Amino acid sequence: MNFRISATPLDLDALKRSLSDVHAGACVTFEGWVRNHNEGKPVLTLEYESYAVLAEREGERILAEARERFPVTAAVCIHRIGHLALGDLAVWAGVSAAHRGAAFDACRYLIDETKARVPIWKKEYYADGATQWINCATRGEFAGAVPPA
Amino acid sequence: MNFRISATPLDLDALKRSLSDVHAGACVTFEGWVRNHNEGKPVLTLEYESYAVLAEREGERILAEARERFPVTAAVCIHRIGHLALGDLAVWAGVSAAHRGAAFDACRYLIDETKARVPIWKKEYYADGATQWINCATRGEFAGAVPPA
Amino acid sequence: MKTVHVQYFALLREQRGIAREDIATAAETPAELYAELRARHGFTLEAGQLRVAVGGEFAPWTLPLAAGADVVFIPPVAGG
Amino acid sequence: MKTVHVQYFALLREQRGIAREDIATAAETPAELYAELRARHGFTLEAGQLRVAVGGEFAPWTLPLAAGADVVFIPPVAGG
Repeated sequence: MNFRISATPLDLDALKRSLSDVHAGACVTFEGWVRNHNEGKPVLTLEYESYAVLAEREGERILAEARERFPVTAAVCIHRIGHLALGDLAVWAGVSAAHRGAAFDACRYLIDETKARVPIWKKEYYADGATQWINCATRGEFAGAVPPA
Repeated sequence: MNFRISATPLDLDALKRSLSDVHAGACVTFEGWVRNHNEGKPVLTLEYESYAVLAEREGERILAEARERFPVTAAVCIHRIGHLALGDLAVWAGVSAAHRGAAFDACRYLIDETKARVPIWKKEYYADGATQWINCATRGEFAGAVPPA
Repeated sequence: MKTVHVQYFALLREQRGIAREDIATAAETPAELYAELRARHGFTLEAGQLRVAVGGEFAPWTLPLAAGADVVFIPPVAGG
Repeated sequence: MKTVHVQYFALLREQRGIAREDIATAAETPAELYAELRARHGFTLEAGQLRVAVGGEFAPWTLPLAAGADVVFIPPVAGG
């Protein structure tokens, strides 16, 4: 499986090696890091939760779409779940390709679609003691959400 | 110096750490790898050469431009010189930023401008014994080349 | 009446207080089921903010609900 | 006549057979200097394919050449 939900820290060297290919001249990686603020509020720590079985299915579809749209050699995406601290790696997406344009475009596609479509939820813990499930306070965050009939 | 010409293999962990920042939520890296073909010809090995003093000056200008154009936290680019084998890392560019859009755009800018403007030359050694300095057989490869008056 | 298996995640899990439960219901679709559960548990999320999965796959809100179905209501996602 | 210091890289270095030399020349600009060196050494690259650097910085082809200047002709680059 090239899209995975992981409850443990990622082995970046192994992930990078999985993209290696003598046909590939370009490798683009994206890392999402836990940062110390979100929309102006100081963040102390994060919690990610996932509906893993569907997340991995939807993630594999996203990878397949990326491979269809862009001439890539390999594509991998892994998302952490659990409690994460500032600076921790939350998500890693990597693409190798013969040429850099496809590698950049496919990597961007992976992370954009993962954020929009994959059932992963993020709870932020703030310095003032408050918490928030991100995107749950507002409507319409869902690409492709269909209101009930 | 955040743009360097290196005659020795790169320490990717150290480079990545140099991008770390609690304000950064996104990190995009580009790696250029020696691949086994170029325009249909099988490549065995490569040689990179640089006019290092000007390369590093022009590279620092590119980094400054990227920081001006995109809201990034840190940006670094290192290019290898010397003989490289298939799969070797030829160039590494990394950008961290609060948000992923700026990180992708700035990283792409770094590598595009580095390829177009920095005095680095590549000689390919082919399976049939031939060699070629890339881009020297054709005119007009230079962004900004001004013909002599 | 039939029994369906519901799993809750994230905000829905916290508002319900448990991660899964079996529900005896007359609901014929996920839309009817969510309306019923929302009324019972006071979920703050409107159905329009959710997607629904049945049997581990995204499903239309109007899918006929079979007895024994595994149903998951999916709050707005926020990976990355 | 003045003396300038020329460094060669890549294809120019190979065609010249050495990496640097001091040139006694009457050339008043890099453009004139490259024309002179190209005629002498048979460089295949036309000036229009090159850029020129003087004193470690890109320079116009029409810059007046001072005695002792460090001049580098820059073949088409190919990093990455």
